[in-house]
Amino acid sequence: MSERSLLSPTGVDIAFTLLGLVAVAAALMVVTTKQIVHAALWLVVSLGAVAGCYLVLTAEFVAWMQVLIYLGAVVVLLLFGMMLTRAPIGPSEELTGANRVVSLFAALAITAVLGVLIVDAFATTMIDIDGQKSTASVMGASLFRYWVLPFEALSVLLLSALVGAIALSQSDEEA
Amino acid sequence: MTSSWLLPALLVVPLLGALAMLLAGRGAERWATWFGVGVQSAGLLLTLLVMAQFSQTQSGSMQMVVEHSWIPELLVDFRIGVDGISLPLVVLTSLLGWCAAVYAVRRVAEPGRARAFVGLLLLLQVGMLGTFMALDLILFFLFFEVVLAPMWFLIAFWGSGERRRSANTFILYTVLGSVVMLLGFLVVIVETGSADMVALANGLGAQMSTSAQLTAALLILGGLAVKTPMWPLHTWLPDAHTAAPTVGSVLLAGVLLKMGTYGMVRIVVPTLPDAMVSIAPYLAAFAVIGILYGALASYGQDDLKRVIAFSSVGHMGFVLLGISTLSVVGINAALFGNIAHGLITGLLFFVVGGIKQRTGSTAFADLPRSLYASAPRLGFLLGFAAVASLGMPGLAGFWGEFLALVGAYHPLVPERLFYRVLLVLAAMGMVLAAAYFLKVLRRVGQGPAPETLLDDVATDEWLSWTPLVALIVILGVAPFLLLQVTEPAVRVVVESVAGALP
Amino acid sequence: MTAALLMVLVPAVAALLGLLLGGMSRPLAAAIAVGGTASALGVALYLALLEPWAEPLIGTGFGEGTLPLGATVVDGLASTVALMVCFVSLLVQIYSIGYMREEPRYSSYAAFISLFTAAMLAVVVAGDLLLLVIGWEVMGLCSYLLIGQRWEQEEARRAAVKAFLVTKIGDIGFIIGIVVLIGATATTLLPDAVRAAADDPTVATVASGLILLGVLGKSAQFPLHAWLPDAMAGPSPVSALIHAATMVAAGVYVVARLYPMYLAAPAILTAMAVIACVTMLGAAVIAVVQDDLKRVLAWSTVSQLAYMVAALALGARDAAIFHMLSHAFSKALLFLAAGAVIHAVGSGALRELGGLRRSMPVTFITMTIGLLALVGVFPLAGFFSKESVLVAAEHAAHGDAEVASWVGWTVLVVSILTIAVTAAYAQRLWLLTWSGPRRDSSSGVREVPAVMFVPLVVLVVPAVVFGFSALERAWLPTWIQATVTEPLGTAEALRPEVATVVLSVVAVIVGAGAALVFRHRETFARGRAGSFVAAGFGFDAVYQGLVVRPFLVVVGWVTAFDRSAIQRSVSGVGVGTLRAGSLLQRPYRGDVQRYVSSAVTAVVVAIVVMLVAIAT
Amino acid sequence: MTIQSIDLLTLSPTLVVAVGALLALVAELVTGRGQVALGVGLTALVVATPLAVLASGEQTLCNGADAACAYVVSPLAVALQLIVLVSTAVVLLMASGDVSDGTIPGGEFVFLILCSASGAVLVPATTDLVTLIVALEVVSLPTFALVALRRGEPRAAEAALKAFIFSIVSVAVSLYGISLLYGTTGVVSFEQLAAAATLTDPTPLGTAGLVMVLAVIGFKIAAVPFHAWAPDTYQGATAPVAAYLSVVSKTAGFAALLLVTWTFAGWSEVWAPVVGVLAGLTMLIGNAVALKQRHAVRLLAWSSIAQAGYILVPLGAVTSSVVWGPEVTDAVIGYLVAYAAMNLGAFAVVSVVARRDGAESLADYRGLAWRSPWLAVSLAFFLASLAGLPPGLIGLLVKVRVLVVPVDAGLWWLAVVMAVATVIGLAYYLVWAALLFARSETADDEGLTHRLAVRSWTSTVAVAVCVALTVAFSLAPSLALGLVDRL
Amino acid sequence: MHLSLPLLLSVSLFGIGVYGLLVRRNAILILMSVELMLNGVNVSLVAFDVYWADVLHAGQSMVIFVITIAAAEIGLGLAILLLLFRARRTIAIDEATELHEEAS
Repeated sequence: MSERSLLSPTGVDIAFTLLGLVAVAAALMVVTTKQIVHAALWLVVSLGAVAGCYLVLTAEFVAWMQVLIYLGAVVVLLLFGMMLTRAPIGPSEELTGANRVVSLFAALAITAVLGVLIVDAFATTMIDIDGQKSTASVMGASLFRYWVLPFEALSVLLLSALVGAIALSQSDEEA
Repeated sequence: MTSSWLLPALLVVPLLGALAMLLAGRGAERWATWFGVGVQSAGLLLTLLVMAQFSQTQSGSMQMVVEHSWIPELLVDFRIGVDGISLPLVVLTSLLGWCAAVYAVRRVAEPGRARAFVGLLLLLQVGMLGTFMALDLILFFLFFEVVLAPMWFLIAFWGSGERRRSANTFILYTVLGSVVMLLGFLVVIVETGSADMVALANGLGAQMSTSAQLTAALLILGGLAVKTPMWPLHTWLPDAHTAAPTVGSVLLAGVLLKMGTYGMVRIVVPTLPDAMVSIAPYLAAFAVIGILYGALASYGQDDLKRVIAFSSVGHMGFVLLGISTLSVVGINAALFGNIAHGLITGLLFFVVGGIKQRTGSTAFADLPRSLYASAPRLGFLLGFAAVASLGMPGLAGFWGEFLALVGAYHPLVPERLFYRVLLVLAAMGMVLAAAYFLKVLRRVGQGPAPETLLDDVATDEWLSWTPLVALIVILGVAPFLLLQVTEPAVRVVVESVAGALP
Repeated sequence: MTAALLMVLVPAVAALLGLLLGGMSRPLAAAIAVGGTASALGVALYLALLEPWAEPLIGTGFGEGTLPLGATVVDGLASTVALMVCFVSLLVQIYSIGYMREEPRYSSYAAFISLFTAAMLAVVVAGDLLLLVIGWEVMGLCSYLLIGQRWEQEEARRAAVKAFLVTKIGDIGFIIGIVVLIGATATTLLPDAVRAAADDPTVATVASGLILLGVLGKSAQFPLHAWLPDAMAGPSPVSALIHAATMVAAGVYVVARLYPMYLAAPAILTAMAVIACVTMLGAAVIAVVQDDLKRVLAWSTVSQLAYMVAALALGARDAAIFHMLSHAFSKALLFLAAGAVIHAVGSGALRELGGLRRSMPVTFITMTIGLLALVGVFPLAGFFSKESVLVAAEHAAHGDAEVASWVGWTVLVVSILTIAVTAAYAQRLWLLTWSGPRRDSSSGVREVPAVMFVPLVVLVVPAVVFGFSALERAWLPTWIQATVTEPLGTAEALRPEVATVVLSVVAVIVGAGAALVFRHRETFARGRAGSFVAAGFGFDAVYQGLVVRPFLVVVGWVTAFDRSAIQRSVSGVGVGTLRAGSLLQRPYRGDVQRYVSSAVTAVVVAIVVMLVAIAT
Repeated sequence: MTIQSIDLLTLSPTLVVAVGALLALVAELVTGRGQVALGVGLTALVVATPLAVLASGEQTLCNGADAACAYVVSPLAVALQLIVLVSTAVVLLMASGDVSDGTIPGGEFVFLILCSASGAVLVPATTDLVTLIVALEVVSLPTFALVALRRGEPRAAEAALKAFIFSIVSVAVSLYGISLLYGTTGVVSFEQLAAAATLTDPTPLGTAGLVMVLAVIGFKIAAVPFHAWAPDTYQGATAPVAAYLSVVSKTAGFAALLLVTWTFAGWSEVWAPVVGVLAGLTMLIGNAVALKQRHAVRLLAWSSIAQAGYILVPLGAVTSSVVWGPEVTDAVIGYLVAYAAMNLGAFAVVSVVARRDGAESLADYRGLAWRSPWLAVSLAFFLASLAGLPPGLIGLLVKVRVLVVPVDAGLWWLAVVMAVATVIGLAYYLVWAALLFARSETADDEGLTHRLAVRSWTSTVAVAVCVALTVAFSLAPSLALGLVDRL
Repeated sequence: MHLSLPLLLSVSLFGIGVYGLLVRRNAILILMSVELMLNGVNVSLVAFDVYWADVLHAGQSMVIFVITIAAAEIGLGLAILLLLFRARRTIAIDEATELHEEAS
């Protein structure tokens, strides 16, 4: 792959950049919208765009996992959460807290620092996309050849989260 | 063959006694104090055996050494032994412990907690004896710390006046000192790779670089100076003494202060000779300031116990001066001064405790006058102890101070003229000491004829105090009895310093 | 255990027994005290029989390895003075039995006197510098205890403390002197130390100068003399023994004992001479205007001691010792007689005395002889001893002594003047006490009991006879001249010379005459009590201002500094930590978002700092 | 395609604990009594302990020739696993009282604790960053549920929420750090990362990644910037859960720190200063704020923050002269073992007194010595050990062992800060000890004594075990200081 | 394709998540912000995995694990939030401050 500066993008670059911009815009809306339900919906858009990015990056299995679990389970859970905690439908003012300036400064600082580091480290490096296919079978093979231990550990994690959630939701009356 | 079970026995007996007191049920309240006397008497007996077996000719070398490894990771071996320097202090501790136990038989402040009181005294005894016997740096530090908790409890729960605040100042100040000392020890251990005091003393310590020696010496001296106490690190002493119960003050002044100076002679002088040679003049200067400051401050005090506390600052100033001369005469004087101060101030605090018990207070404002008439024997003992404490030749107090002056005339360090100026200033301290003690005798002992008579010295008080009075006179008239024991050991210490002299 | 040490220990043991058992009954206490002193006198006599002047008895001490203590030396000088000390102590103990009949705490009084005797004997026979220091300081302690015997009275308490502290100031010089001596000559044995010091002039000057400080304190010479007149608050027998015969003379004895060192330091000798002259004349003049019987005698003692110091300054050690012995007997006699008068009349103020000649005949006769001996009338002891001093002054004036001739001339002139003034106050004392109209207060006065006037009579004998013993064939010169530190030369007798005799007789006549002339002046009896002179030329005010007040100011500073500065710094640290604790505690108000924001910021800061650190 | 060869014996400690959790849950469902679940849990832990010791030096889940195994049990790891297992057992003993009187549902409690414990056992044996993060997550997730599982205490939810949010933020930051490290080196396994770190100098990105990885570790051991949650969470939770958080979850954090610092020993000039500064801040802030505490559990929380500072000191003192090795790890493990015994003991007594007398603030402990002398004496003994004052000998010895490392490295400021911190620390332990023995003014001594009867025997056993451990360590300190060489 | 493109995306997602975390008062929105941060991490991991063409697919496996962890956390997080809501009728973070330091 010839070294090409950032400015002469190929088709892949253009697609990725578009999807990326969509994801970032949606994310911005998530953290700034006045309406709590809109935030959830913007989250769906953002995660979808990220899934698209994975596809561009040939991480096919991960993309589907993202769509299935994040969009399917996590966001739905969040919506349920909003319903159960009787979140107001219309715009409600007091969603953003008081120390806005400090938080902005902290967020910008961490983004700026990491951004500078990344650009400085990988400004000219390219990814060789064609020739790589991380399909479900490839990922399945590597998962069960190299990553069995974390996989098993996760099963314990999920089970404990399950039991914990159930125990907590039992109201105080019954034993 | 010096039997080597004696020294561990000397530590284990009070330890078991303390545990017994901890585990004893409420029924033990009645015989707790008698049990204390029994354990301390056993300790005294063992000490006499140790003295019998101790060969005076080789008092320079460690005897009855017991040694087996305890914590290899910290280079800590349970190594204890006795030589000319530590034997007198061990004997002093056993004796004062016994006198304290006898005195406490019927005079425990809180009747309900006799078991705890005796248990703490015995734990204190273990800590004190252990400190004087330890031959391993960290072991010395551990025993040095074992003493703190019991003394804190004694002051906080059996004391008087603002006992809680004084107890806290005491323990926090001393712990800070001992932690600083620990840093010094660690520097030595890290530099030389060994924690064995005997090996460090004859040569291993001297191999350290001068800068490392200086840091270690300053840290260790800083920690020990808090305990001595050296001016200006002395502020905890008056509060601790005023608040402590009688027995607490006796052991605090009689033995705890000696750990500081003993540490200097046993650890700092032989192990860090180069540093000691450069620090000695400053130590001497602080010592003499302490002498004058202690005397002047005690003249201005309004409480009998505070007067004695500041007098201790003065006396320990002389001991420090003796050490700072780094000469055989000087260090001998320091060790003699240690023992003498222990006996005399111990007796003084006992007598003041007796006065407090009879009159209810030690503040000059409300102490009745003319004790000579209201309780003649107690008055005589107060007079005797005061005279001994102001350094009257013929009594033990004088030799520590006089020989320190002789030592200061010929210090081993080059700054000879500076030491002679200090010698004159220190001698002036003697007249100031006379001034404040005579003021005490005039205020407490003399005065218009008293209306009411106080009950005079009781039998258990006589029993507890006579050994001290006898020893003060014996050591006063025949100082060579003690000096012959310490001389060879001091000579060994001084030889290891002499190598570092320019 | 040499005989000398035995002589020291016997009274010491008697003191201990007296304290332990004396409380039971007065007779027992008296028996122990008198018995102890008597046996000490016996041992002293035994020592004298061994002719110590021919060959001195050296006793080695204990603890030879580290600190040798208890070495003793008995030579001619020591045994003579020891005899004098035991003799006078015995008489005082006997006298005190009567004198202290009504006083409380007799047993401790008698015990302390025995302890004092032991201490004095320790100084006399001290063969090593340490025993010397022990004796020297214990004497000071006994003087403090005995002056404070009647501590119910305020002035007794103040006098006792003043005595101890003033002498202690001198003793500091003494101790430093001993330290220098031991340090320089690396031995604690007195004879060797003195011989070594004599060879090195700087050490000799420094050591003798410092030791002189202690001597000035104990022998109440200017400027450390202020304590002796106040010491009269103590019982009279105490004044007789300690403040007339023994302790105050110990200073002179010590200088005599270390004499070769002093001879090697002419500067110190000159200083001694000057101090002696000032004290001699000053004290005599003050004595004339005193209004109390014992205070006159006290100032007289200060003046007479100056004679001895002057003799020492002029290189005449034998004359000084001779005068010390004769003065001991006569002044002891005078104090005991004064004690008898006070015991009988009830007060020592000269205003209340007068016309007691008929009611107290024995005291009258003995006191008159004492006064005559004090003034130095022929044939009494005072005459010969004072003459020997004047002769020494005359020789020094002709320039054949170690000091400059002008020193000799000044001493001679001042001595003559003092003889005149002494005669004046002796005459005044005699007139006011014995002659003149009988006061009403002294109506019922009767003679003191036998136990008190017998010692007076006994003391008259040496006051009269002792003078002749110094002449040609007599024993005294050979005795006191033989000391360990000096080779035994030919002991030339202490003969008076015609010129000095004439001068002194004229001075006596002039002084006594002046007193007779002014006897009817009303101030004669009362004396200018409150006046500047009577108060010792205002020296007390100076002492108070220069020493006591600054000391109290410094004490105030130190106590304030200790209570405030250091105390606050310690508790300050404690309070500071607590305040830091509450400061650090404030941010934790429970809002988890604020916690997280500080955590994230901390991470960012850490990253930036480490990036910079890695870059450099 | 070869499946990784699994040697069950080496994996057994983690498996036994996990299975034990399940069995406990089932047992409670079947018998309906919480105590049975506790029994099952305890047996699982007791069985796992010898297995852990047996597995020392083994490794499993290796794949293929280059034998890069996923689960490696070094002696260091075994020591940490032992601490986790024994401490969890003691926590279960402590909790029996709360379970029997209904404040905590028995079955779920034991299940969650054992799940977390199995994660904690797994952490020291991991060999790559991925498994490490997952294991840490397995340890901390159940604890939020445990904190919230406190009937009758509305503030428990708030406590759990605070811990939860702190955890997910720090995990997110650490994950990002891991991604950066993966990005710069292309590998995640510790061996390969270590090789990369020794070869190359620290790159800017690598530095940032490493610092961010320390975030989750900071949260687990409650070191300074990530400590704010601890006091509130401990106060909100029940005493046994707080004990579990302060000991087992902190041990897991230190296991992760040891692994990360071993891996990046080559880049020690990056993490050593950060850890050193954090140690200093943690000690000073922990001790200073603890001075002001009036609530018993909050004081213990701040005290455990301060103690974490002491344990960080040896790692903070790693320099060119003092390299990552036994001298540093023995100090950390030694202090951790002693800290576990002392801290659990203190929490055990506090849990008994809290449940029996409803004692919340320190004032309620006034005169405890008169009501129950044995509890008071053992609490005083634990406080003395935490302060490093004899008779609490082991507390002092481990502090000495920790102090040796900065002195050897010549890091004077760290040694002095620790010395000062110990003295400040002594102050508040003393205040509490004084209260225990003070004469209680309030006349209602009798009121409290009758409730004494309710005490359950298992919590006494918990206190007794802790006392026995601390005394054993005091008498034979090389049990703690030399634990790793023994395994 | 340039590696820095996905990395920039991941950094911005991460930054926005941090901002949302620190500024939003509603707990659920905070959870959402954390999801964004985790997605930022996932993008970065995938990018590096593809860049290094890692045989072990460490990056992508890790992403799968992260997604699972996120799911578990959201589940438990909501359970805690509901518990809090039941107790205090509000899930605003800055009102959940009952546990705090009393200035004594």
